[in-house]
Amino acid sequence: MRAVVTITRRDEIADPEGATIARALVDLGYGDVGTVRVNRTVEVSMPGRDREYVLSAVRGMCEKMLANPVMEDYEIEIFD
Amino acid sequence: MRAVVTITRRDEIADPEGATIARALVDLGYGDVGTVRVNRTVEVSMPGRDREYVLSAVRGMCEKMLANPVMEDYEIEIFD
Amino acid sequence: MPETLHRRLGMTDDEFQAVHQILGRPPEDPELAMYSVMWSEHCSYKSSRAHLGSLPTDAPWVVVGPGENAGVVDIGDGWLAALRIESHNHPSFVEPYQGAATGVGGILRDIFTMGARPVGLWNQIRFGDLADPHTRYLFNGVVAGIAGYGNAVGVPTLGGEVEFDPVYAGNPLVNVMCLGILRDDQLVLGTAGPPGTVAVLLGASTGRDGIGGASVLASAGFDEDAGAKRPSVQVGDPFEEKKLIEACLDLYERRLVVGVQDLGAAGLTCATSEPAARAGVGMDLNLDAVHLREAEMTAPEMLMSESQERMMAFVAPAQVDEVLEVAAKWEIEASVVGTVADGDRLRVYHNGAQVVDVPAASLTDEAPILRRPIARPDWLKDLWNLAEPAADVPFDVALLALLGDPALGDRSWVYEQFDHMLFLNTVHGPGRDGSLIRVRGTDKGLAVSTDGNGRLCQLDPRRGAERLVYEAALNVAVLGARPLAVVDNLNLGNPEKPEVMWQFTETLAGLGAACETLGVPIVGGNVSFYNETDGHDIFPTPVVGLLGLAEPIPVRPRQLEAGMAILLIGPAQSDNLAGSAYQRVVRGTLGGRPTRIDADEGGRSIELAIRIAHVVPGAVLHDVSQGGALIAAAELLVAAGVGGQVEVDSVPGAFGEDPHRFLCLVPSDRAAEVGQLAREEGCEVRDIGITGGSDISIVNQTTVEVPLARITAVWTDAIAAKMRGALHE
Amino acid sequence: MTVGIVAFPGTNCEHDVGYALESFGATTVPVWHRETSLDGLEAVVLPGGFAHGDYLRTGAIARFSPVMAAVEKLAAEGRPVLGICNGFQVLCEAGLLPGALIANRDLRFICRPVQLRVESTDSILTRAAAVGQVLTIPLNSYEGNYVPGPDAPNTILRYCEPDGSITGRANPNGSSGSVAGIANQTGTIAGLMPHPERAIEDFMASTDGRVLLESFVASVESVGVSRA
Ligand SMILES: Nc1ncnc2c1ncn2[C@@H]1O[C@H](COP(=O)(O)OP(=O)(O)O)[C@@H](O)[C@H]1O
Ligand SMILES: [Mg+2]
Repeated sequence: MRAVVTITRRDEIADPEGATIARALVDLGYGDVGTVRVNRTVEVSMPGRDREYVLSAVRGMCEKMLANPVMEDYEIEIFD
Repeated sequence: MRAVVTITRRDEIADPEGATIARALVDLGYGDVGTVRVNRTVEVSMPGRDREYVLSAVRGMCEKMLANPVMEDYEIEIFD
Repeated sequence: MPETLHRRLGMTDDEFQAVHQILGRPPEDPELAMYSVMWSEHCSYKSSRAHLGSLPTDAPWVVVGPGENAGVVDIGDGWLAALRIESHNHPSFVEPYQGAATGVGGILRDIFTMGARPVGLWNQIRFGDLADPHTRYLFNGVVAGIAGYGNAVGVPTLGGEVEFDPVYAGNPLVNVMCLGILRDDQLVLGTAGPPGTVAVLLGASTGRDGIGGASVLASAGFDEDAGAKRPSVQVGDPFEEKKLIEACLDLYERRLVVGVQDLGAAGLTCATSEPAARAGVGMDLNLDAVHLREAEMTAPEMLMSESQERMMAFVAPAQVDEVLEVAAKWEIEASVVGTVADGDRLRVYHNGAQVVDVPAASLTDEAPILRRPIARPDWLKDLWNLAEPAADVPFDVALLALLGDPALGDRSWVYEQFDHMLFLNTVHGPGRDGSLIRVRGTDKGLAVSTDGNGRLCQLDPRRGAERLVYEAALNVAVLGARPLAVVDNLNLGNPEKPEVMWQFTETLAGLGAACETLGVPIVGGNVSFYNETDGHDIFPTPVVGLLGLAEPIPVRPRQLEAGMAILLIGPAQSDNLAGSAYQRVVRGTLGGRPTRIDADEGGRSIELAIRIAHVVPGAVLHDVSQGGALIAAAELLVAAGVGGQVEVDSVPGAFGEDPHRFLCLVPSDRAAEVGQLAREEGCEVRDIGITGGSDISIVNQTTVEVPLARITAVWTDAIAAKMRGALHE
Repeated sequence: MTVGIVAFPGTNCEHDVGYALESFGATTVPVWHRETSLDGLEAVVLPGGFAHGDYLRTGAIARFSPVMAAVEKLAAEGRPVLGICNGFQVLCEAGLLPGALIANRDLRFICRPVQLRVESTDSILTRAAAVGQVLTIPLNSYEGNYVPGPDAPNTILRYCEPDGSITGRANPNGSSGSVAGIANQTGTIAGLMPHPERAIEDFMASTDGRVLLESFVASVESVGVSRA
């Protein structure tokens, strides 16, 4: 099993990377770009474990380490 | 319209960050973690543009800037 | 089929035949893989080796000369300094961030392989025109890569050079230099030790990174099908390297290793064959013990992999356990992968079977030595006779143009991205002529200057190379340091062209002669050929890294203030503008024949600069190089935020770059004292101005005043304004 | 009185901080991140560097190193805990200080001296300084852009102009409220992005780091005295 965690920074928290990319895209000729946000995904494989197990383990990892509760939310998807 | 680009580093390219997180998760007690890969998503909003237009513009952005063709692949999804 | 395989690996039919002859049978694939990387231009120096012997490499203070991973010199009081320079040009073009980052990683390993702690990094980077978006992308990525790796690995980046010229647009140059220091009883060499010694592979796991990087990427030019040749990009991991540095230094401290070799180009192949050849022994290497990142790698892949952050330690059997404990303490992986054997054979085992059996030294010593044809370029005469425009722009216009040029203006956009203060030893970091760090526990300082000038060398590679050596020497002299040793990095075009080989041999002749007259040995270097795109070669671009020793460290020069005399010291200015920044920026030309060095005058200027730095406290010294005397003065004034008046007699007088000249700024009442010192050393001094006011006034037949604020704005924007919003990803 | 200097794999300023504190009279001992006890130490410093390569987020992995439980315990006893640069990031990740640090506004690493204004002297780091005092201290970070948590932090240092005024231009990294350093409510835990140890000797860019490190050493001494 494989979990893909998408970690998104809350809207109210600055995203310097997104802002810089947005500026650079406009410079590159994409004048109609609105906002850009950059997020990270962390893909965790847990071979030989079932869905339930992986979901709960990965939720634990997110709470403890993968996401920072001060500024981030996360979403978990599980794949075979 | 809003495009979400998922940029993934090719499998054969080293991912030291993923490897370090994997070791840290094992240290944290998740001994059954296999590999970890870290990727990025870039969310680009182009207000008032249609699906076709956004798809082709964002494809151009990926080729030119968002993804690095020598080490990354990308996938584009379009949302309303 | 082997015949087609060897060509795919970049080997000629002759080379394949030579391997066949050495082995007395056709090589197996893994064997061919090993020869292809070790006999590549990058690893074997086959085009250059026949010529390198002419360089002066000896001096009483040289402990290790060229041939080892780094040069080592004695700096007294029981301390040694190790230095080395390398290029990472092609990888940085393919992927600027990772290319530059892994260049830094590689040069660091060359230094801590010698037993030294790396204490400083320098970089010399050259790109096309910043108006071009792709150039901005490359420049931004390279600087970010150097910063990303150097800062995180915890070694300060203390200086460097940056140049822009369209000739580098398709082939940027990224050179990196590293300095390390060590106690004299801690020197470690890249030797395998006696039979029975155990080979322990330390650090990152081995993946399919950069397979054939040395043979294919670093030893051929770029053309349209470059994409097809691109091996996978190597990704640097400064965190792994940081742990590896600490682990290795810990191993040396405990005296647990017989020898050490880093894994750079040609990976495991190089790290087994070279130490075995140096020790005159054989080696058994067991690939099944190598810790891998990717499953099911083939033997050729493992032997050629250029995965980063790996080291091979050679350890006496009784000490292997302790070595593994030290590795565990620093949280790095370690595998026992081989044993030094009697005889001279390098044998490799994979999946339990022997897959390689070759004489170890044949990989390193029997590489072909080519004597490529040499011819002076026909176009040179035309360049020397180039007609210059008759009319020149006003001095103030030229001044602003030059100070607004990205190669001459404020480069803090570059160096503020580098940690240049770590270790608390940086007396002079980037932003001055050279860098100077203190050696704690002594009163010594180590100064480094790195200098290159492709345009000068395009016009006359021999004179250009000589000039670089003397310029670097004067750069450390103005910090109060005496030249001690040189490393060089020769970046050139395609050596299959006789003109490029001529540029190469002329460059060597110039380097050798200048180091000879200066009495400074060359303790290491690197040759990077095939810097060409679509058949166009770059300018011959040798880069010199010069180490100097200051003893004691002079007191820090005072802040520039109003009322200081501006003295120009050194030989009178000729009317030569060949290869100058003035030609490039103001006239848009490149032509003429550069002024030669004058070893006597050069030596006197160096002696005088050292003396003033030590005996005239508060004197501000700055050598005259790119842009000439007026620019040198303006740089000091702008950086200090103080105006001044500068007299110039002519355009070459203001902007000419003739060698051996430097500025000395002292309170007016001490100018006579400097004059006296200059007379004693036999140097000329001219009083060309005075500091003060809020303008820079250029005094010729008439006086033009340019507000300092205006100059400062132009200078500050030289790079920063062009790079606003640039991205490295 | 002994100060522990914590090093994680990837930390690189531990020797610099040790050297600096010793020059102000402290005794320091290195503490490797695998240690589980800080018994016998009056205080700890988490120095700068790139703990665990700064992978995932700065400080995110370091925060789970075995030593951190002991650091939390020491902090709970009111003993001085100082985080410099990467150490500040670790303290935020660990929840010992509020907020988080993200990438600089211009997405570039910044290594240069900056001006700081002292906002409060109620902390282990600023007790010997004066409110309003302007200090020149080198910054050295890629992720120095402070993001507050739900509550306003107890700010002790802010980026400022040479004359002490707080402006956008003087804010090098986009930090919310120009925050350069903060403390917990009682002032016993402090963190800052700039490096005071890089401004202590005459050949350095400035010597203004002294007042901060002297404050810290004095704070450690007073803990020693009150425990004696
Ligand atoms: N790529 C770079 N990395 C670090 N520092 C640099 C770089 N390029 C230029 N600098 C710094 O900018 C200053 C000016 O460089 P330069 O004009 O080439 O010096 P000089 O002409 O005296 O040899 C030097 O202190 C140099 O170290
Ligand atoms: Mg100079």
